Amino acid sequence: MTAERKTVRLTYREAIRQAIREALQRDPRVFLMGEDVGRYGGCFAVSKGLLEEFGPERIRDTPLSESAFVGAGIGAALGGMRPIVEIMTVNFSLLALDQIVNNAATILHMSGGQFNIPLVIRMTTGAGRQLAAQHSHSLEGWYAHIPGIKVLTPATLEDARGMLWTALQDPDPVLIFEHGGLYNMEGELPADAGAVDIDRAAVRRPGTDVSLITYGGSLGKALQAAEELAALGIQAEVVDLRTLRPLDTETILASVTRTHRAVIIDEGWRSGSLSAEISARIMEGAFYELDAPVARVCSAEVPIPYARHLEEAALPQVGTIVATVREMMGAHG
Amino acid sequence: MTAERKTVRLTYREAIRQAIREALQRDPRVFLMGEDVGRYGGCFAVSKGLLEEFGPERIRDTPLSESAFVGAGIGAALGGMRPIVEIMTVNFSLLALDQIVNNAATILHMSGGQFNIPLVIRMTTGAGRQLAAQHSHSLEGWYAHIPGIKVLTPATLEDARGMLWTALQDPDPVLIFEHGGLYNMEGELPADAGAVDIDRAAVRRPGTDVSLITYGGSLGKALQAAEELAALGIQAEVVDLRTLRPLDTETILASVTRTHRAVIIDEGWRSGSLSAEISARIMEGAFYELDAPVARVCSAEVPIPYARHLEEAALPQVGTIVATVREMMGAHG
Amino acid sequence: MTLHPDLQPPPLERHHAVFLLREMLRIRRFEEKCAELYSATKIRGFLHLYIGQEAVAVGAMQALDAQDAIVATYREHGHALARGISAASIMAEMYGKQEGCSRGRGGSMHLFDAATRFYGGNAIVGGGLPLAVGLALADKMQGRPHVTACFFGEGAVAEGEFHECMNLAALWRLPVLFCCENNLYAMGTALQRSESQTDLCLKAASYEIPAWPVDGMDVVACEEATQRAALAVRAGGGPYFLEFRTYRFRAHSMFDPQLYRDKQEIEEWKTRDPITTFQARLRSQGLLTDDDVQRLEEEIAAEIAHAVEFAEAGTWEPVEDLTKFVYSERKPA
Amino acid sequence: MTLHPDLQPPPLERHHAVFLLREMLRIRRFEEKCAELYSATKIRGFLHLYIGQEAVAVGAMQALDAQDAIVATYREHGHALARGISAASIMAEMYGKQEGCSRGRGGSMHLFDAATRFYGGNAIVGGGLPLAVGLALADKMQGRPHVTACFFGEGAVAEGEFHECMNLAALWRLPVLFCCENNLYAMGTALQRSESQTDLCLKAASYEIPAWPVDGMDVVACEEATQRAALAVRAGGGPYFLEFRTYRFRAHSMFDPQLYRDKQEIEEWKTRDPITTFQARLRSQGLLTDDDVQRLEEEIAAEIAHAVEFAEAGTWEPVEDLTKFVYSERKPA
Ligand SMILES: Cc1ncc(C[n+]2csc(CCOP(=O)(O)OP(=O)(O)O)c2C)c(N)n1
Ligand SMILES: Cc1ncc(C[n+]2csc(CCOP(=O)(O)OP(=O)(O)O)c2C)c(N)n1
Ligand SMILES: [Mg+2]
Ligand SMILES: [Mg+2]
Repeated sequence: MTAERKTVRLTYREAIRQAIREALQRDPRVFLMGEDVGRYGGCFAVSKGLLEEFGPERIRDTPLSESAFVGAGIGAALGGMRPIVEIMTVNFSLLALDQIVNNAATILHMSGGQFNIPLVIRMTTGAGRQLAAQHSHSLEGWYAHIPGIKVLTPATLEDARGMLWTALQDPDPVLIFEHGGLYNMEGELPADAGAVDIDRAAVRRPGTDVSLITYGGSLGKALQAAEELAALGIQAEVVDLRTLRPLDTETILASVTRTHRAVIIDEGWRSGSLSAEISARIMEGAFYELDAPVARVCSAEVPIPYARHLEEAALPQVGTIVATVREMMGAHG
Repeated sequence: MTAERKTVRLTYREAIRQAIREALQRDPRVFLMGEDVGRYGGCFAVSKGLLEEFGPERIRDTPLSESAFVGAGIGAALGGMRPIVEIMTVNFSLLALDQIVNNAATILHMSGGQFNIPLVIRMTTGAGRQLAAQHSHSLEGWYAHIPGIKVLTPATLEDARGMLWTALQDPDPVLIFEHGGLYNMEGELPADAGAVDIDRAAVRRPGTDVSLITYGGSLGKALQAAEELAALGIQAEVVDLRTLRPLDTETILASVTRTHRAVIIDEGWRSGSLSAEISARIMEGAFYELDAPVARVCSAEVPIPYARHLEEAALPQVGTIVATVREMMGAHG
Repeated sequence: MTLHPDLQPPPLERHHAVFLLREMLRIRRFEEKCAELYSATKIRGFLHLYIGQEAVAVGAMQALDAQDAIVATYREHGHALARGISAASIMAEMYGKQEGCSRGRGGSMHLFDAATRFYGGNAIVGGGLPLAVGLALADKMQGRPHVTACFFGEGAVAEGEFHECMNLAALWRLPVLFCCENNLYAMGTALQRSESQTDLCLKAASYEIPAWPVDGMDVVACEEATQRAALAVRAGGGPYFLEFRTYRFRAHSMFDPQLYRDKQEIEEWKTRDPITTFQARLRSQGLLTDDDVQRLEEEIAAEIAHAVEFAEAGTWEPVEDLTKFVYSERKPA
Repeated sequence: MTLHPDLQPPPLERHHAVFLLREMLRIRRFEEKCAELYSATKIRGFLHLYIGQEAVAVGAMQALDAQDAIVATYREHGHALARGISAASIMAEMYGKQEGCSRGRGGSMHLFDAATRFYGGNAIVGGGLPLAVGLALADKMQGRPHVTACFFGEGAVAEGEFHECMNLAALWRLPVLFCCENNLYAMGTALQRSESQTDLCLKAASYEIPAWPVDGMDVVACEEATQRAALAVRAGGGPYFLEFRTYRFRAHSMFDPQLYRDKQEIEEWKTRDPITTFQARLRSQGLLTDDDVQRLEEEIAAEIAHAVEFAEAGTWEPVEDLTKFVYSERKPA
């Protein structure tokens, strides 16, 4: 509450745009490339205005050819540039997956350390906007399986603003997943907000009874659930993973050691989602601390349907989180 | 030991070939398509001789274009055929992933049940042959994350022979992962061996002290570890998952309920591998049965290196399994 | 820009001409209603209007038999209507009702209909092409004389999948009719910013696929060209490529401020509106009267009003059925 | 089949001619040794020999400067040697020793060398092309006059990635030299079974990329063609496509029984052996004597003997360093 630090009001979208703009100003090797990042202003209006400011050399509209332009980003990084490649959404990233998995993630290793790849890839992820089965994937957990890349999931304005900076300083490929439901999120941020660490998960709300572990688009739901639980006398701690690879196991285990219970909230389909890995790590690192088995609130195992009521039923919701916690507390509290 | 049922001696490779041959004989809608399945005889010689027997219409060599021919398999299935599409190895399947995830897995659902896709996709998976980072992936766990497809991992001759039959009878897309290290495995099989169920995991060796849960190329290692453990007085039960999606949770939990301890062996990279899902399910379904936290033996989180000693160190080995079980028994037995 | 300029097209027959006009008008009015309903939040998700391009779907569809197959994109209302899927079931689909042609699971981008062999509604650019190749393969292998018509935008030509599919279809001489709707923009990316060679017919030539440009604003030209192309395909000549030169009058989707093109360009193209120009032509040839037009408009208004009523009256699929259609319920014979 | 048949090539200069011969011989003898060592199980994994194609790498490499970049495939021993990576460090790599050019992590398919800008050794067909596009983009954006030469087999032309890359390079006029080594087979698939149009230069034309076929069995033709193409690229003309018509004399890899081609075909091509024909030509022009040849052979034998010794004497990277080079150790300035 000190009046010292000036703040500005802005959206998640604007926070990312500012981060990109400053990166372009700071480092001549940085450029942005992807489908419709320029003349269209970005599919989600993230890069609006940047073409006018930085010109078509540095704000590069690409043809629809995900494999080529993501791979070109890898090559450009090898060639001394600092590319920010935007894949419009995670759904289309499947077309570029070979380049990410077989090149970006392996070349440092296969070359015996000779060639690192300072590349940032941004993409939108998640469901919730009635875009149906082919446009609603949450595959960041998949990417978190791949050694050689880092996976970030900014859930706050501060992280939207700061993670890109940090990612651009990283010598290795970093993937940033922006949840489509967050772009309009608005809030205050210090005017001089800058880089943030990407090594640690964050406790977004302290609590004593149960740890709600989540990331990205589900953080808001977890925080809201924690509010509702507080009204019921249950103090939930909310952990925002922030970085899915490498995972900050320490913060997770510390929280569970405090609360002795955990619910993981993950928009991925339950089976094989990142939530499974978190559960397994708690099993391995805090088994004797647990008062109840770790529970998961994930998406139903169904291609995400268009109809609103079905989509809502398919995704993690505040109500499901609250119910899961209550059952956990009731059954073995 | 009844002399009734005649057996034949054959390899895993031959078992698959016989299964394909019989499918082609049985059903005129069946055909095999993929890179070098015909004139070359199959990259791993699985389809050797089939071109001569069935002709180029039904044994179709495709150009190098994974997305097109896998998608064409989906289309052909929609059009009333029963295609067996071979993707030479899982490593190249990344190029076809969009077709698998966004079409094969979704069309039944997106069409409200109008169009099912009776398609079988086979591919080789796994490491262990010094093929280095781009040719050693174990991504079957990834595929097991996707609702709408089924994922099979035959680890025995019987399953190599029988799973294809069952898969071809399935109305929906089925992926079969053949571990490259198994093709030369030899053994006896009833001459009239046929379809096998794909709904249940199998206990390959009964035991009382610990459950070794595994699949595919790691089954042999788990069985060997069980042998070595038996010599040490530890009776390990070995569960072969067989089908990674949908998982047979019941058999897993029943085993753990008997043994109260579990080690999961999975050639995937540890973080986010299928082993995490198994661990999470045990957490959720048998937490109060556990005498010790579930442990995992997986691949090290590194692109698989070429050099033999490094590759061996990167992959699950019998010694690591034994050591993990011993530590588990010692620490909290 | 007719197919063979030296051949005189037959004089227009009044009945057929009015039918063509009616079909185009149905699409136009239907979509104008959709736009309204989108603003009223009755329709959600992405909505891509076909307005301006009606001549293509209507003209092309005349060349297809009941048993032919169709694959389209997310911009497929026009194709679905012209193919004979009822306006009511399409509208219900966009409402997300279970009376919709995809039971509300697909929405605007995923219209499906088994009765008319309408295989979607694909929202991944280029993603439908392999399906078309496979459908044609199935027809060919089963000796059926059908054609598969595959509609896609010029943006798809940059995707690798387009090339893989052109090659496979040509190599195997499959009965695919590639219908490229070149409306000059892929979202905000003009063709000359996405292709080094903007004459798309030359791409087809490099696969030895016969190709013709067609005036996509002239429904008769579209019909004629498609008739001839379909004839060639049915005669076993392998695939055919048609480039329909057209224009979309509206935004890419409902979220597009159209920063990337001049108002004036749009106005110029509007002078070539396929509906008004065709009306004028028919009037000048004495084939159409004011009364005709009024009658058409009234009939169409009634059809659309009925469609909206039907959709409004439609029911929500029970939430308990959420995971239906992930796998087939029946095992096939 | 020279580039401009009307231009007289300059007479061969003895010193240079002998150099070209020596380079080809080095590759031939080196690989003959590799085959031996493979049988002796000193080398493992996949091993793809370049024997028969030596003129291409040797000829083309003469046109490249020290600062130019190179991207190659798994069949890259020839390119690596011709580029100046020492036989010793390549051999040590194939032994899996840490003295290898990729520290033993890459093996035969993944030779890397920062000093000569040699970016691998890519084992995914087509996977190297986007890297080349990106490297060229980096050079262009940084105003450096370098060329990126990208070698790949004709099999890659069917992959969508090839097309995406041709288009991107042409659209952005990037300094990429596409060097397609058409040896008529992709594993067992003959070109006419993988391409509907087998004249590969026509593919380039459909992107407005200048293209020339080159006699890939004639080292001088290869050198000349590449010189001219590189000149055009360096002059800012954008990419260039060269189709080197060549043949591999050996199996695809060490596991290939070559069922797909006639012995006679191989014998016919062997009469055009790039080394013996060039030797004969030099002799007939009085540029080469028996003594020269003997001296060359001796020098090369010594070089290879030294390489083998070096590899034998090499050391294994400590297993503790297994996970090194997954991420960079340093954070950059
Ligand atoms: C693979 C893929 N990349 C990106 C997108 C996002 N996107 C949707 S439509 C579109 C433009 C497609 O243009 P075009 O093919 O010309 O069809 P039009 O919209 O003009 O009908 C883009 C980029 C997508 N759906 N799929
Ligand atoms: C995407 C992909 N699919 C399949 C393979 C397996 N494969 C390795 S080499 C090869 C043939 C490639 O032929 P070509 O490009 O002509 O090169 P050549 O081997 O003749 O040098 C195949 C199919 C692969 N490595 N990558
Ligand atoms: Mg378009
Ligand atoms: Mg070849």
